[in-house]
Amino acid sequence: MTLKKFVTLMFAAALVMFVFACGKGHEAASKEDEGEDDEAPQAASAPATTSGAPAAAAAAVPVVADAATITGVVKLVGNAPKMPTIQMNADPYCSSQHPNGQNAQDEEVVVDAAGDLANVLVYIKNPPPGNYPMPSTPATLDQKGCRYYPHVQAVRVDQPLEIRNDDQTLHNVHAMPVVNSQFNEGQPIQGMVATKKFDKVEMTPFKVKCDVHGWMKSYMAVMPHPFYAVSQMNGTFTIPNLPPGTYTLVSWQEKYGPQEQQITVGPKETKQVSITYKAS
Amino acid sequence: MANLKSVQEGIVNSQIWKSVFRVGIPNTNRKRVLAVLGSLILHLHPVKVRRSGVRMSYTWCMGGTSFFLFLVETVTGLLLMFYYRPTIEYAFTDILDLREQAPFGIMREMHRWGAHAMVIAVWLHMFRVFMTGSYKPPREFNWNIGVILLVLTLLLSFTGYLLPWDQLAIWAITVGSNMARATPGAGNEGPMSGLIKLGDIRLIHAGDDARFALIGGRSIGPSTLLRFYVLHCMVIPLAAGFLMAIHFWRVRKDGGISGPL
Amino acid sequence: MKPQEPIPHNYSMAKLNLIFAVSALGLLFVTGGIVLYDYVRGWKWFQWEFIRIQQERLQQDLRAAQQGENRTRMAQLDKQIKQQELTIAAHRQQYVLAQRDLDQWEGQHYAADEDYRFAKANLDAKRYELEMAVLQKRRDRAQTRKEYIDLSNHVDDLQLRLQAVTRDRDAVQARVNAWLKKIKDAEDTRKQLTASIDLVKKQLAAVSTNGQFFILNAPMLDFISPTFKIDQVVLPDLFVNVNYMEVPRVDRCQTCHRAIDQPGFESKKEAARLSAELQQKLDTYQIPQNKRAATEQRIAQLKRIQDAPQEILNPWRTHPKLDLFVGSASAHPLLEYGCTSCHHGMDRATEFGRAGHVPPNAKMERRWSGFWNVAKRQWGYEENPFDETPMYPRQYYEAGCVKCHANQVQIKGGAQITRAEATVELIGCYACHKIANWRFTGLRKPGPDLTGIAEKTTPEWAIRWISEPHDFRSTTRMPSFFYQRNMVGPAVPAAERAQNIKYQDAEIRAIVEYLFSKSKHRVWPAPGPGDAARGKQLVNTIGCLGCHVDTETVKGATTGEMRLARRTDFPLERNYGFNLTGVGTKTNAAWIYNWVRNPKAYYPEAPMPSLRLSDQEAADVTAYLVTLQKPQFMQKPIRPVDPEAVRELAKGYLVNTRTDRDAEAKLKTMPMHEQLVYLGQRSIEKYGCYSCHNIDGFEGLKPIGTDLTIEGSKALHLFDFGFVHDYKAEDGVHEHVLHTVPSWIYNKLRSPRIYDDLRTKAYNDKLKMPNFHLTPEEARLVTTVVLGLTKDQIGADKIAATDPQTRAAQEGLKLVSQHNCRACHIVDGYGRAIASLISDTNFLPPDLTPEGARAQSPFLFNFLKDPTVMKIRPWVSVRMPTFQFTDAEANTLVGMFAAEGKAHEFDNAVYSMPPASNVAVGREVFNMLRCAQCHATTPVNPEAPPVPKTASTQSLAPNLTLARVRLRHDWIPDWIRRPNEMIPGTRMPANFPRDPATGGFISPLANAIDSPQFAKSKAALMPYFKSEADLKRTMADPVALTEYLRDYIWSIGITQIRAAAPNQAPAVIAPPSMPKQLPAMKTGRAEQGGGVTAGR
Amino acid sequence: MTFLKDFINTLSAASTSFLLLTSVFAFVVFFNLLEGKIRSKVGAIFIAFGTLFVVVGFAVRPLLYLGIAYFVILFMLSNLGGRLWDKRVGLRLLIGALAAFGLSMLDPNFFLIAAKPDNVPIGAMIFLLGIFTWIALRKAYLNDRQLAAGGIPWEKTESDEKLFTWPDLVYTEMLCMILLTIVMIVWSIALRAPLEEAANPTSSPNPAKAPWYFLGLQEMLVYFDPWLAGVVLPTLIIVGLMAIPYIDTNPKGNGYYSFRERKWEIGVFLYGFLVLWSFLIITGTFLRGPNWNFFGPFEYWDPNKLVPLVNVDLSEIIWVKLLGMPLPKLWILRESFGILLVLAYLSLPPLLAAKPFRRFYLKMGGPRYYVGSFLFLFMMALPIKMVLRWLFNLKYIVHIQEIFFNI
Repeated sequence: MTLKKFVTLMFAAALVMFVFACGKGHEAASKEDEGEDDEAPQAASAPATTSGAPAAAAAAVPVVADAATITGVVKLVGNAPKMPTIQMNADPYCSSQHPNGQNAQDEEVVVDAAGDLANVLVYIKNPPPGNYPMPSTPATLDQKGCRYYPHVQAVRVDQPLEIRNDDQTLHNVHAMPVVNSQFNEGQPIQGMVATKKFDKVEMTPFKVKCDVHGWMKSYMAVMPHPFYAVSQMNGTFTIPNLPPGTYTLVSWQEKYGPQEQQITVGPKETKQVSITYKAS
Repeated sequence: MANLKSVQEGIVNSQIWKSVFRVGIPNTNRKRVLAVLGSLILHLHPVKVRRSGVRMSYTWCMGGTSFFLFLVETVTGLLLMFYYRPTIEYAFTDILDLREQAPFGIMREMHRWGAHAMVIAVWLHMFRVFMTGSYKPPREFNWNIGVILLVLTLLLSFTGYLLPWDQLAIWAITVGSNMARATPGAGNEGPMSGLIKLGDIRLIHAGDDARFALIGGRSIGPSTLLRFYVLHCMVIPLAAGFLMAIHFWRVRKDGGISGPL
Repeated sequence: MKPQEPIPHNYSMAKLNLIFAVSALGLLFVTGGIVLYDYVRGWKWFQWEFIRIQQERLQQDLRAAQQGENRTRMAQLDKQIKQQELTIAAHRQQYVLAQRDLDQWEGQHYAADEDYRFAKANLDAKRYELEMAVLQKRRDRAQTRKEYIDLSNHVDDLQLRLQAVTRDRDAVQARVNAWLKKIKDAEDTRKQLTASIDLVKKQLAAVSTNGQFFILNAPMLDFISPTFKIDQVVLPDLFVNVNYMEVPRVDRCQTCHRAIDQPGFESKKEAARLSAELQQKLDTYQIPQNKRAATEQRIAQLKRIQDAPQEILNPWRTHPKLDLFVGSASAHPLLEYGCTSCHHGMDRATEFGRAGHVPPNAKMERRWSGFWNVAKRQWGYEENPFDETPMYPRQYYEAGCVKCHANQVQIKGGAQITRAEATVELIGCYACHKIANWRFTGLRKPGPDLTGIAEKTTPEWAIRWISEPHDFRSTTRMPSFFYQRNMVGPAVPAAERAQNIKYQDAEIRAIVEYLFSKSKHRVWPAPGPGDAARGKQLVNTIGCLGCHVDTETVKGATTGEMRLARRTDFPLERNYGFNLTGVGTKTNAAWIYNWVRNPKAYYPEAPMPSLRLSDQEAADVTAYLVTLQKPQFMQKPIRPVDPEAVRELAKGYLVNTRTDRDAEAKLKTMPMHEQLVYLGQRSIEKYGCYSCHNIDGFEGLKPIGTDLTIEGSKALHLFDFGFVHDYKAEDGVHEHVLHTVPSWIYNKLRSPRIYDDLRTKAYNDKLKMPNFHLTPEEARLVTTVVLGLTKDQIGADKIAATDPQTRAAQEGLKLVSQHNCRACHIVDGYGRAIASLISDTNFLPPDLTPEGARAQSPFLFNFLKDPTVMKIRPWVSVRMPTFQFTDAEANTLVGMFAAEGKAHEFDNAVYSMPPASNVAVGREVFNMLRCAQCHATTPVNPEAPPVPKTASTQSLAPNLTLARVRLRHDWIPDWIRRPNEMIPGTRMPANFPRDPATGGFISPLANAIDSPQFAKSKAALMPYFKSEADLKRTMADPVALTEYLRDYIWSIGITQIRAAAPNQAPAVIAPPSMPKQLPAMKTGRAEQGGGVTAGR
Repeated sequence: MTFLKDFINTLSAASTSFLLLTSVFAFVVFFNLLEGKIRSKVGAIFIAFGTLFVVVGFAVRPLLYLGIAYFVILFMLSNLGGRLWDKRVGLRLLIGALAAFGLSMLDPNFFLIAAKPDNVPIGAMIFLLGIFTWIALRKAYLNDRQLAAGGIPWEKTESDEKLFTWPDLVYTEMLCMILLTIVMIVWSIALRAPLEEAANPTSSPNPAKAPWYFLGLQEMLVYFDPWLAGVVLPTLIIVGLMAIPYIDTNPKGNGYYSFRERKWEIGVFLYGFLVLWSFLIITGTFLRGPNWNFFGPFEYWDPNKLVPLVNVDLSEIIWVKLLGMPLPKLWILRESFGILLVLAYLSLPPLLAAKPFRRFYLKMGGPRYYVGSFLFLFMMALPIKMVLRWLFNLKYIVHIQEIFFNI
């Protein structure tokens, strides 16, 4: 009976393997097993990669010696869309903060006369592995005059984020991340501060809104590394001490969405990149 | 070497040894005779046998085989009785356990194959006996006992067939026992039995006919199982054993293992 | 042995000796063979292998425990241990001294004790002597007395001495004990320090394979106490059926599946999933404080598994759903439920092949059943034709739930089976196939009522529709009866095919003829002028699209281009109503108009509720729907019916009851129309249309399909597999037919006529089950349900959902699924199909998961019966329809909500008036937290509150004056504390955020109360508190605050709403006189390509 | 190859019947043949049967081929002559048979049936019967030659020379036991005892077969009612076996193999034992599939296979077919022909005793003659009924449903 023979063989085999205490037996098992459980191979391979990462992490500590820098400016070509002035009279306090609607423009597209595009998040998608120092200061999100400051920003994983209400009205901070867990907290009291953390990487920015004031929006990304920047009013940005190498540079704008480009930086090089969005 | 020999001598001549193996190594004809006469088992045989009686090509050794298989069945059967309960909720699962985890579960295999082999052996024995015309006088009577033994062998196997209580068993027995239903005058579907009436009450019906008597019910059921179990383990073996004794006895009396007279 | 007297031998002794030698050896070997046969069992190898794996794992744990980030901890641990050792040593010296001292004292004590006891003995003897002396008046009695007294004094002395000695002895003893204790304590602390590692080491020792291990498991010795042994669970109330005998199950699966119930042997994939889940639970405070530590350890373990060098493979894996099954803490502990009670299979088997393992698909089967190739055979898999209950293949695992959970609509943790049963209900299998269990009885007919078909549509449409419903609507549930593969398929010979087509044409025409001839012809009022644009707007906003799909093409997932939609492209609930595309082609304005106004007017069981459209709205909607045309469908040519075919078929039925000649005669008397009607009636019988539709003349007939109540236990040989092995299904997917029950059912569903392929059958004997065009996914689900419908016996206490609470809930949930509430609402955690169509969460219908705890039963009851009693969120455009629930139904639903919300069905807190002080405090807090910024507090008419302008989201919060009649007294504070834990993503902000450390709530007012901006409030509050401290304490106490808030809200609430209006009876429209002649075939339809050309 | 299989499949049914009919004479005749000469009488009968088949064969095509094949075999054997009993030839035949069996095992369908654990012993039995029959006939042949040469059978030559039981007999017996034990154990290790699903009286397997040694009887059930096939005939078999020593008065051939001296006894016995008993068992085991249909050895046992049930009673044949009138209501009248036929059959012995078989009658004496011949008639009833069934689809000769009396 083939079965009996087979089992006998396996048994004997196991015995031998056992006595010599080498891992062979397991391969034997896996050989038999792959038929039985066809998802085993994937299961085996998938986490292997993830588990690989931390191992490497210890090895590669960022080299600041010959670090490079990326600087650049974000431009908007074509005529910029006219941003409407937000009607804040739903909440008298808010409207009182912006007499005859000064700096109450919608911030979806912030561009100056020269076409420099602000509030654009620029970051490296595939940074070199390594555990990078955490910024000493916490990130902040300020609610002032029923607006969020800053309008776009990125924080590091587990970097504390201080959410502050400087208004004499009720705000609620309703963060709507996809990967991280949502939260929605009321801040009825002027000057009260809530501290939050995001424990997972979420590179594409998510919305933070206030349900009380429909117009209040802010965008946030959670980065595993320090190689990101948000373009200033004059459209410029800088990503310092970046180890030399080839990276994918991603830029994200609230209205026009993400753009990617490959860049290569040599040691101590200061790379000029220009990012341009087309006004549709 | 020498002292080794002496040791052997010592053992062989010791009282214990002698008391057990009364005649030493039967290397003289006298001792050979004594060896056979002195032993209960061996003295089934005559002291001397006809040469043809020893010849395989003549006897085919089928009688002996049948007897030996009977012994095998007895031993394995006893072992099986330790594990087997003849009730319909346990019968099947007990057999399962014999297969799955009972020590020496192989007994079941030996028992079953032994049964098959025994049936065949008995047939061949009869075949041989016929071909050598050994049923002729003075052996007619022994031939008849042989025939009865053949029937008993079949019955043994038949009753044993039901005990595993699986589909194979129950349906084989159903088919087998359905014939009894048609016994003329005794089975409720047999010819003439319709005519046996008291007034207009049929005396032969499914509740009292031959089949009912055989399987202890209108259909194969718990009572059949128990009935067959008892038949299989007690009644038939004893009967067979008894007849075998006579069979062997007659063989001796009718001039030893069959041969020309 | 050489005989002295040589004698003639028959066989040469030498040869015999040789044979003897050889055979003896042979016997020896085969005897060994028996032992081996007994000893070598498949399962032993698995156990052996598992021991190895365990060791591997434990080594790994040991390493983890010893090194890594707690290396430093280990270091100081060692230091502490060392230090403890020293103290022990020190103490020991002291101890030894004390002990020596003690020994001395012991000796003295012993001596003293003895002296005393002896003396006492003498004294007693002396006393007797004295008494005798006195009694017998002996002369020396005075003397004796004296002696006696002396002696007794002596005894007293001894006693005193003894006591003294004892005292000292005890003192020393105490000292010694003290030292002992010190030592012991030190040792204990040391033990604790190394506890974790010691534990692992102990476990390692337990599974080590040392000499004794080999002795215990040696052949022939392994009956004593082997470590390899068969594990079994006896399940006294879960049975295997041995014909008419229920034998308790004895599961031996663990024998090979060693780790099934012990965590730590998951596959890497599972480990990843589990650790993620647990982490998430931790983050959202779903795990009680006392369990958190354990959970963290578990997560660490799972992480280790993911990093482990080797993957753990079956059969040594842990059960992937340990929290639900076989885990000792789970709902189905191994010792009570075993394995085969859910998975099926041969419970007592101990070998792969006999245990009833089944290949999940054709690929696996090929891998398993290589006959000669041993390596292929997977521990000796052999197809076991005698195993009546083989295991469920992987994709049907959840079928096992049904037998115990048959009287549940929703099975917690059984997402698949729940969905599967919903699918069965949606597709309406129960209509043709009787399924006699609670879940599938008492459901309405899935198809629309056809007694008024003539009012609704035209014969031409009906003919085309019946011929192939999917040409008109790709997502319809109406199956295709005609022109299927066993009629016109490739396997059918050409001549027969032509004949079949003729017959089918005839049958279709006949059915239509019958339906229209029997149909009512009421004339319904026509709609007024309507605005299609507004109609479209209405349809999109008031919620029609929750149940109806209005598109028929979707973007292919893999290939970007548009393709025809399938049911599975939309959520289950959105297939509840028919697909709106082409409704204008199908029917007419009048019908639509009256239907949308009040569906029940057409027939009371109509599934569609009334949306309370005004006549104008109805007109608009009609105007829009009428524009949904499908002209190309009506272009399809209708083949003229061959009167010969009609005659033959009709005669075929006639001769069942009369002789051939009479049949002929009868036919002669029948004009074509009558023949058609007759044939139509017979055909409807044949295809069982009446099982799904109301058809005049078929009331109370038995459903046509086979009873499926115990289909899952049907023996394999009762299924007719025909001659199919693999085939191309209607949707072009290549399917395989394995010789197993699941595969049979699956393929039957995928292509119902498949088992007719290559069969030669008479026209009327061919398979009749229509083609539902089930996708592989749907087919899989339905198969799961059917497999689950078994006749297995279950012990009473194993049957689930029998307690009244759950019953109530399930009854309600059944109604929920019947009325498709999940189209708009989330009930019990899932649903709200409509969400995909509404971008802004503020405009979604409510999530009803907490409804039972939230809303008062009387309110719910009224609202369900008549939603107009209160508009809670007037800005929401989706309308809660009027279902015209009976009181019983409404009560069931209320009960369900109450049970789901774990709330009392009734509470009359609504009448309790809070104390004024509370209200006052509440008001202040209310202001401080600026609740009024969103919530209005001015009373309004609950039936028609002012509709806010939806531009400013600020005002989109319920008016709080409605709370008191609606919300539960004890729910409000809870809600204010943790809104987005109750309803994730709600707009209501958490004003009392959780403290990440403790998980408790924090009050923002705790400190803020001192800030200048609240000076006024503080002043206002003070009078209500004994002291400022008291005030502060309260302000820091979220529970108190929220309850004050509640009391305030309570105080401003209205206390009365209108009771539900009684169900309005279906609007009766004056049924006009029936038109003389049918609109059907009669009026020369023949010209239009259809029509009966001859025989009239 | 496949062609060959199909051929065998198609022929198997016919050849079964063929063997049943002719083999009785085959033994007698082969034996004569193998001495190189045909004994007039038997040979004539034999050839008559061959020709009969050829003739019938024109109706039933397979039989024709068989008839021809039969003559061919006959011719070859007659050339082979006495050499058939040569050990080497026997061995070759055995090897050939084994090889054929082994080859057939490669066929999945054949394997499915033959490798069923319960069927293995029967497979073995086929070969055992073959071998032992050959041995028996060989020894008979040798003895007969000696007798013909005026000598005595060798058993007689040895009969007076005796051996000591110890060691010769005892030793060989022990060896037999050991070897047998080995065989049993190996067999048990190699093959698991079959165990099917738990007994379930409500669902009968298809086919439902009796224990293999009763399959002969079950096969008879096809042709006779249970009361005959299941009760009367088995009883008669036992009775017949027991009666043998009393009927057979032939003093010759007592205790030694011989054929010539006991042609009839051996011929009849072999026919009964090998053909009507063993061969029917083999048929019932290997060739009877679902619904007890007949399947060729290489055919797939398809439960859907249908065989038309067009069997008719004798009464129908005569009344309806031949006389073209309805069946009489009165069963006595209806079955009159059948009953007459049966009576005629049973009254053969006395008639034959008158003239052709007078010799036997005188030799054996009345009672013996009648008992023996009746037993023989009953034995022959089976093959006769079979042939009638094959040739005329005859169901019952006498069919009296009223009292379950059907023949």
